[in-house]
Amino acid sequence: AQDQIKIGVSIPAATHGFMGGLNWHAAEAEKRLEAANPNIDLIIVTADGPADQASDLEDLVSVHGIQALVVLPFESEPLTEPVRAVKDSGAFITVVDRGLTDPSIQDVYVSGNNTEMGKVSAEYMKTRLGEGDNIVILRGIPTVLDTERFDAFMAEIEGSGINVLDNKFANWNRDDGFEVMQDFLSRFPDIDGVWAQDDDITLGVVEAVKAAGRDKELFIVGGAGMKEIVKGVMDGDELVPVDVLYPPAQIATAMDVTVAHFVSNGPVRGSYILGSPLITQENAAQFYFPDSPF
Amino acid sequence: MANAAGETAPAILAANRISKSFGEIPVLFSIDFDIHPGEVHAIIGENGAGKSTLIKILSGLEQPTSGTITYDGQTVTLPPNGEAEAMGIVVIHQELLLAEHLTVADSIFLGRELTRNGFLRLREMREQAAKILDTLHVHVDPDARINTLSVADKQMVEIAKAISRDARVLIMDEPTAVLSVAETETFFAQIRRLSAKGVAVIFISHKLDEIMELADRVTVLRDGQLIATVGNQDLTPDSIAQMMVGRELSNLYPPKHEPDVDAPLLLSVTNLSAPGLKEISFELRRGEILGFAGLIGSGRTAAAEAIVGLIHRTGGAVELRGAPVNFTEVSQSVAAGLAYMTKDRKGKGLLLNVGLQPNLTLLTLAKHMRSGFLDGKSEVKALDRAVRRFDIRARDASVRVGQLSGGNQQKLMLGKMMESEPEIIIMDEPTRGIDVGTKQQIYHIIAALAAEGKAIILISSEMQEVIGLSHRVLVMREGRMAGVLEGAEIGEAQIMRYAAGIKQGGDDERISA
Amino acid sequence: MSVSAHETGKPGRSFRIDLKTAGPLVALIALCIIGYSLNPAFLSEGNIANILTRSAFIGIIAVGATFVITAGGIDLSVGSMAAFIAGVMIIIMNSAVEAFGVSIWTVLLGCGSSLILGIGAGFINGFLTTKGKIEAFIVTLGTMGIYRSLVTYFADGGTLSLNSSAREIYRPIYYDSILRIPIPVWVFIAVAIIGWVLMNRTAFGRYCMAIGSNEHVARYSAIKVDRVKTATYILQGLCVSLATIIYVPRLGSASSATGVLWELEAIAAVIIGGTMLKGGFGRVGGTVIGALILTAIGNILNLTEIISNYLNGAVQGVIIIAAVYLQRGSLRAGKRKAAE
Amino acid sequence: MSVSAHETGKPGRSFRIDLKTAGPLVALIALCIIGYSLNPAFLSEGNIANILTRSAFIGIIAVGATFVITAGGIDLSVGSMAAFIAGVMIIIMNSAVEAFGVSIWTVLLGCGSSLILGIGAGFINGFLTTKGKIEAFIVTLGTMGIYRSLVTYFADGGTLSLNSSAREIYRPIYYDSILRIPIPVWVFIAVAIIGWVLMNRTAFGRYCMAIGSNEHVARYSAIKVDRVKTATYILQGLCVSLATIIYVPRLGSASSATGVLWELEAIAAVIIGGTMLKGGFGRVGGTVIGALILTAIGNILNLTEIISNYLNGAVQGVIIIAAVYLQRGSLRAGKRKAAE
Ligand SMILES: Nc1ncnc2c1ncn2[C@@H]1O[C@H](COP(=O)(O)OP(=O)(O)OP(=O)(O)O)[C@@H](O)[C@H]1O
Ligand SMILES: Nc1ncnc2c1ncn2[C@@H]1O[C@H](COP(=O)(O)OP(=O)(O)OP(=O)(O)O)[C@@H](O)[C@H]1O
Ligand SMILES: [Mg+2]
Ligand SMILES: [Mg+2]
Repeated sequence: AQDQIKIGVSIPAATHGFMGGLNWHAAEAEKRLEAANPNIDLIIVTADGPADQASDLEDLVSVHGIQALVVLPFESEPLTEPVRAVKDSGAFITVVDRGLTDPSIQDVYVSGNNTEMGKVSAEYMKTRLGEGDNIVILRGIPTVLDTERFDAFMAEIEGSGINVLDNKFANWNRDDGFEVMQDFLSRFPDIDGVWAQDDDITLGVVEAVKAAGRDKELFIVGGAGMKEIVKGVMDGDELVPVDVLYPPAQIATAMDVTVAHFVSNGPVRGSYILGSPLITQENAAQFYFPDSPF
Repeated sequence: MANAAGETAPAILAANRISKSFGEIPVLFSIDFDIHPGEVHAIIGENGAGKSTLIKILSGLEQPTSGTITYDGQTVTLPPNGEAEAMGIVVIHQELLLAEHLTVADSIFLGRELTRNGFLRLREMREQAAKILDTLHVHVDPDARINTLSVADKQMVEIAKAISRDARVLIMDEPTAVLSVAETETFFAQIRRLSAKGVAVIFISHKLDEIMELADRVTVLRDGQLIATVGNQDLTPDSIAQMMVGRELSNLYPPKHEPDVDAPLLLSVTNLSAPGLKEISFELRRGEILGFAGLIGSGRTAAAEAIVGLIHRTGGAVELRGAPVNFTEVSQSVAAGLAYMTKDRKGKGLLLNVGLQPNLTLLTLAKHMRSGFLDGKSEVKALDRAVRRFDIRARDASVRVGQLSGGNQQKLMLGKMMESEPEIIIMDEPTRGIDVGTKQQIYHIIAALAAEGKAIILISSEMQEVIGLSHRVLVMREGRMAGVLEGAEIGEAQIMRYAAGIKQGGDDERISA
Repeated sequence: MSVSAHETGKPGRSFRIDLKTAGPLVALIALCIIGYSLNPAFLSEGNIANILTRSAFIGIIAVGATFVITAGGIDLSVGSMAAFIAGVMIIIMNSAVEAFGVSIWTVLLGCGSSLILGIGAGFINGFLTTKGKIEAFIVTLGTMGIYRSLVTYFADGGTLSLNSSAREIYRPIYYDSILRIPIPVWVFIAVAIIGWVLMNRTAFGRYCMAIGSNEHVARYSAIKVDRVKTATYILQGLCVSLATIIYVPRLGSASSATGVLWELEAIAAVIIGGTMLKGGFGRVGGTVIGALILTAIGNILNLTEIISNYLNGAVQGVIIIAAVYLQRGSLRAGKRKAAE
Repeated sequence: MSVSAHETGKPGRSFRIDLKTAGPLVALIALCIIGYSLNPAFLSEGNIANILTRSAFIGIIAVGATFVITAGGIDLSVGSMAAFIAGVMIIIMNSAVEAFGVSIWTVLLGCGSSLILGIGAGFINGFLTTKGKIEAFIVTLGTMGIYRSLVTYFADGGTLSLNSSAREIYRPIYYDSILRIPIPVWVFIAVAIIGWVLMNRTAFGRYCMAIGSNEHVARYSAIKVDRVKTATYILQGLCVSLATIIYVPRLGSASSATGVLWELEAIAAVIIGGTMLKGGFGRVGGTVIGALILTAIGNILNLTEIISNYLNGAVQGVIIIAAVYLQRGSLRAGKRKAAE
């Protein structure tokens, strides 16, 4: 094993559902890829914040001497320089989900599409609602990707006559989703639709709406593709009729591509944008992973 | 009392050849001690002689290094942490041991609350507490929090706590150090009542007249050695003092040098009012010692604290060397040459968990700076000076101040205040817990300071001390001035009459000089 | 001058108790007025029920924290502990469903294991603090990390969800009401009353105050200091487990995001309520109001649009500081009045 | 019998200082051995430089926290304060670049404003605590929310990034070395030495200890208690601002995620180092080692794959508790030795 190829995988820690799913897919991919390629060693490290992640990157280089890096940056700007430093050590760089400020650093880019996600959600809203209907929005944590989703959604909804009553941060958290939705319900007597943006939030919203007995008057659009929600969509749930994919499995794709760079013949370069299709009752089955924790 | 039966009745509690060392440092050497039911047995000795250590061993708080304890004729190992109280051994410690946030009633019943079905019988505890306080003539609210009480009141609460417990042996370590004559009297009455009921009382005090008055037997310790145990009838204050100190004590009080009549006025206070204090007026000249007498809670401390800016003044004026001042922080008064030494050495005077040196120099660190940094050598020198001047005794250089004997803490505090070289000195109970030998030294120091031209306010509950040192005595009562005594008027009877409110100071007796 | 026993009887004292909690109460009332003026829906029955129910979690935990803090300790692990207990409860109930099918016993089993876990976790904190002689801050910072990680591990980084049929049986514990008052609120009321009685009417409460005020004094008063301190952590664990029991049916799940920062909220509730962080002095009544204040602030921010979402935290911070300032102010005024 | 001054002099004292820091040092050495055995690269020059550089942030902040805690206070706002200062620094530098172009002055302007902000923020905490008489926990919990929210607001929910040409000039402050030691480490060393001198060789340090161990005694000893306490918060602010000055060139940006939980880490470093949370006793040397221990733990977890990532927090928790236990143990042994 003297020509062991070490590939570092740096991702945020599993602090909420989506990241939990992403962590799970990463761990699964590691097992699968290491079993299939004995000369490949994947090293997954998780970070609690941008600074922490920068430290992880340093460690991957200084103690593990990685030849390639798969990184899902906590935040784009702060991690651009640290990733560049890894690049400068000669490593092959795959960036996942959140693009760096300087795209020339990356060899491969694998990503969901936040803008598209916001847009697709808004498009669905428009199919169900019209002039004078009211919606509320529960956002994630104030970060760039949340802002991208939100801005795209608002741009798409613009001019449709649908009123956005208010938006609040629910921190990609079920409990916050529950509480914020409760408060929306006490505040607004007429709500026709809810954009929850993330499936963890969606679960909280669903409970709040059911508890208030208002599940017949509105519907909820979530996001990401959590298995419980996808299952509901598949079963024809009326409260959450659709979901918008933002696949946590993208990390596995990125790892596949990176390993392929070393084990396949041809060089691997370029962008893999996974898109954010609308999950409906018809196509739900293909997005359902019952074994995933997410 | 015990004297009749005591000699023959078996000892209830006895120490047999007890020795004690802290680490390598021996503190007690093979001490024999016993106490009979109904007897009052006093322990006396210089500061650091080992009195407190002995009673800690007799109550289980410390274990002896060698030797045995007999209780009721049985050799026992006393349980630690005050659990001996369940066996009937109750202690009042030299250092006040009350939890500051509890109420008076809670403190009195701490550790043996009255309960019914697991719930506290609050009313009953409060009523009992009030009753006990009443028998001691203590005027504190059972619901008051300890941290709002004055030191003397805290001491009375400790006493109330101790006498309310079902004691067979009651051990008291300098309970009267901050009490004035009247409080001491009511307290002694309770002690006599208890010992008449057969309670054995062990009593430590540096006030020899109290010993003469109360004790049946006296044990004298010196440097951790047992010097003698003698019956009351064989004692005179002089002989006790000699046994304690190991030398003859003459002239406890130095001769008074009256200040010059035209000595400049240093401090003048007019109609000073503050919480607990109403319209105090007096003047203080260079070279003068002004005594403050009164019962506990009469506002002497409040007066001092209002002058130096520790409590907020609500009215009146203070002039220092002719210029009006209104201090709001101690640093200002210290800078102006006016220093106040608190009587609450544990709560306000000393940092118990650090060593001697940082405590000594805390008030005057500026003196020990060299180009902005602390000069350790200069601090060491200061400690050296203070140790010599005030005869501070610690067995080990590294002890924390909390481990010093009570009297030595007091001396350290004196040294700390004197470090600031004040021109006007307010001393609150300066000899609290100090042995006679050192007391004599301190009295001479005070007199010498006055002779040097400093002005001194001496707040003391020890009437003899006030009488023996002061040029004038201001007597307070219930926050007001009851009267001012001068020259030949200064005497116990006069002071008591003012302090107890039998006589009111008329306008003609207002301070004139 | 002299205080007779009768003068110091009931009326005087209960007056002072009122004064003590008056501070936080004033702050709460001020908040309610602000809330109502921003949005009248604030005082609707539904919203009040929401606030009360939500504050139940933090409130119950904070009642436990009042004891820990009064006795001079601190417990940073409560939020993680809640997540951990919730996770294990769910795992146990799910396996029980698989093995024996669903019945009311499933839920009882879950609740039982929650109580055992809570008591055990509290004991561990207490034991390490007292016998290990490690600072409570470090011990509970450590266990905080341990519990949070364990729940992430059990959930495989994701979410542990309660079997849906078990949830059906369990659900009413959060969502149902008795006499129009939601069950979590009843539990909160019960915990608060028991806590108040424990603190003010039993020797245990006195011991906590004595230990927090001066450990030496407590020790010299023959109080078993280590045992009482451990008991406060166990009580805290018990409170966390009760809070978890009513939390789980709400969303039927636990993940690594469960209970994040609850420790800060609980401690804040305790201190807003007038208990001192250094110990020695605890007010359960104040803690309850502190928890309500915190929940009300969050609720008010959701009920209005005038503040940029980004500034929620700032507003929250300002209100917390102001509320405590107000409380100190009114307390000082109260004291002055009492002195007159 | 009576204490001679010489016995209490220098040698005894410096001996005691060695013993005091020995505890944390033992824990650190144990960690290093574990790290090396897991992966020899742990002791490579590059890795050691990384650990030292990283620990500089928390370490510098923790030195400030040592003073606050020694004087009996607490500051929860440091992490948010760092984010806030970083954000404002970046805004100021970016506008300066727009207005005047890039030069070394841009960076100096940024650093200057960082210092002013740090001092100001510290002053606010100190003022509210002393003059407002609000518990430090509440004040700094409040300002923590306020700063965090302000930086989110300034960044519009996203990230504030330093102009890239300004960054080019600023970058060396984090990445360059002098005499093979990275600049942040030099700053850390300087702060640690100054902190140690302040604590142990100036009146200020003495006053902090006095206030933390008994505020009454301090007041009666002519110490300006409020002023000294405020000064500790200002010092803390200054340390945060220094840490931020070396942090900004590292990532060149600030967002709401900057500095999250640094307060816990800083306090943990202080307490691991042997300072008491209740105040009265501070060890700057210990704090430095505490910060190194925390960083080393994080680094070691990255060295090996034997532990599931999900369990990182648990391992961290166990090591922290064990480290402090070890320290207490060796300290106790040390004391016994000294007593003999
Ligand atoms: N815990 C301790 N550790 C070390 N030394 C101690 C400790 N407790 C007491 N000592 C020392 O033992 C000696 C005797 O102290 P003790 O308190 O018994 O004196 P004392 O006779 O009560 O004096 P005083 O009249 O001043 O109260 C003193 O030198 C004191 O420093
Ligand atoms: N009514 C009051 N309100 C507020 N503080 C008071 C009041 N009465 C007394 N105090 C405070 O109590 C403390 C001590 O009280 P005081 O001055 O009455 O004691 P004293 O006359 O020296 O007698 P002793 O100290 O022997 O009890 C002082 O700090 C004083 O400020
Ligand atoms: Mg691997
Ligand atoms: Mg003594």
